[in-house]
Amino acid sequence: MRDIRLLDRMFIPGTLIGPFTNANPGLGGVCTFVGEVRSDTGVEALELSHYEPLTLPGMHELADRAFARFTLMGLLMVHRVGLMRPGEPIVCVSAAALHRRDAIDAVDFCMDHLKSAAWFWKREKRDGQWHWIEPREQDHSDLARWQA
Amino acid sequence: MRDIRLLDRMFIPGTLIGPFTNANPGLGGVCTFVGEVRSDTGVEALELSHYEPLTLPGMHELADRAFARFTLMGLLMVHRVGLMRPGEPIVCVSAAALHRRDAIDAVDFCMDHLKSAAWFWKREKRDGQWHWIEPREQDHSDLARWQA
Amino acid sequence: MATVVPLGKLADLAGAPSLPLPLALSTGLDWEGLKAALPAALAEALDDPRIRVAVNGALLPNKAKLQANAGDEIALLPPVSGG
Amino acid sequence: MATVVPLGKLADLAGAPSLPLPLALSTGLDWEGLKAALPAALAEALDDPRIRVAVNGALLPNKAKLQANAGDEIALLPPVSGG
Repeated sequence: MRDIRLLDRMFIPGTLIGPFTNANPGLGGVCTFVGEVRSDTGVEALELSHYEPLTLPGMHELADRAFARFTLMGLLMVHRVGLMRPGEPIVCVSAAALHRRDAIDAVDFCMDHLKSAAWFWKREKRDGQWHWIEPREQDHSDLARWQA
Repeated sequence: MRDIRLLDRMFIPGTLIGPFTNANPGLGGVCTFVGEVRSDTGVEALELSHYEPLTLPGMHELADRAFARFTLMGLLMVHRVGLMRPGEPIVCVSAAALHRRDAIDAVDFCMDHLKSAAWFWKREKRDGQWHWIEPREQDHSDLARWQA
Repeated sequence: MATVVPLGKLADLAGAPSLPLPLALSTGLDWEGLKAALPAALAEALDDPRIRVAVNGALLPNKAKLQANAGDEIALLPPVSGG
Repeated sequence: MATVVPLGKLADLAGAPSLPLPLALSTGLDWEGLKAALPAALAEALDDPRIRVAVNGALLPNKAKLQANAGDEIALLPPVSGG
């Protein structure tokens, strides 16, 4: 069961994870990560832009790599684009597998790649002003973990 | 927000995770692992026994260690005991944090310890016969990852 | 009287989830005394170094130095097999 | 005509999410020609080696070897800043 989506409006992760779990009967474990817009001081809104011809195909390639690298039964990868408010979910990745190590590592792998190698650009609004977010060093070192 | 429980009857992880997420406002990410009884060939039922004076205190100590080791806002750790059927959830661990690495690693850490260092004994019924499950070598090597 | 609680597969060897152990209030019980008072199959299994013992919920660092008294609960804990 | 799509903060430098680029059907467009046709602030930013270029959704291995034609969509892709 493979479900890869870009969404341009608010979503509720629980409404995706229940059906995803049920769609993988016989699983041993499901790992799920949900990222939300943090309520950092002064942040009023966050905007994620993407480039359609690259972003969704890039997510599908990432899913292909996760299926090749881990023994998975299913993978759900949902990413918001557009304008978001603090507390809203940005990303939800869920992996179902017979064994927990595959499920947890697949989520970790997909999140590291979505954060630093997927075609998204992020800006945040503080005190009425928009600021582009630069890539973080931490994101690159997270990614390097998978290049062994 | 810290919620550690042993449950002796069927539970629905989604009913725990939603309130847990809401109880940690301002979070950046929530990672959740749910383990279920696998539908392996011939397995009719699984029984988890525990020793009350050690098991729940041991889970609280594990939570203390997770809070000491990772920067967490909240930790949910729920474990079934008693008789379970294939497809039923056995364990649900959810960690909320400002940053995804803490949330994912805390879940990984708690699961490795629950699988190989917590006071649970497991047996399964195949073809009408109960068999005790021995510890797996994999579980011990998983645990060794955290001893650096 | 003390109570012995054999966990996991040790409960099968004991034949029960809990064994009452007649024990006078005045005399304690040591490791050899405990084994002598248990069913043979269970007593034999207990020397496996992976088996831990707890008295009243406190794990013993060295089970061979067990000292139990009347009223105590002695738990026999085989290797865990996880969640 | 070709279309230039500047992403992320390059859209701010371009002043628009999409720039039409007059281009005769018969003549192609190379990297220097593209920069000459863009607003100066955007053109200057493009030499940053971290900026990638895609033509019709295909990433160029080497943007300096760009060859675009009328009808093409040229995307200018700064470093991503994640999900």
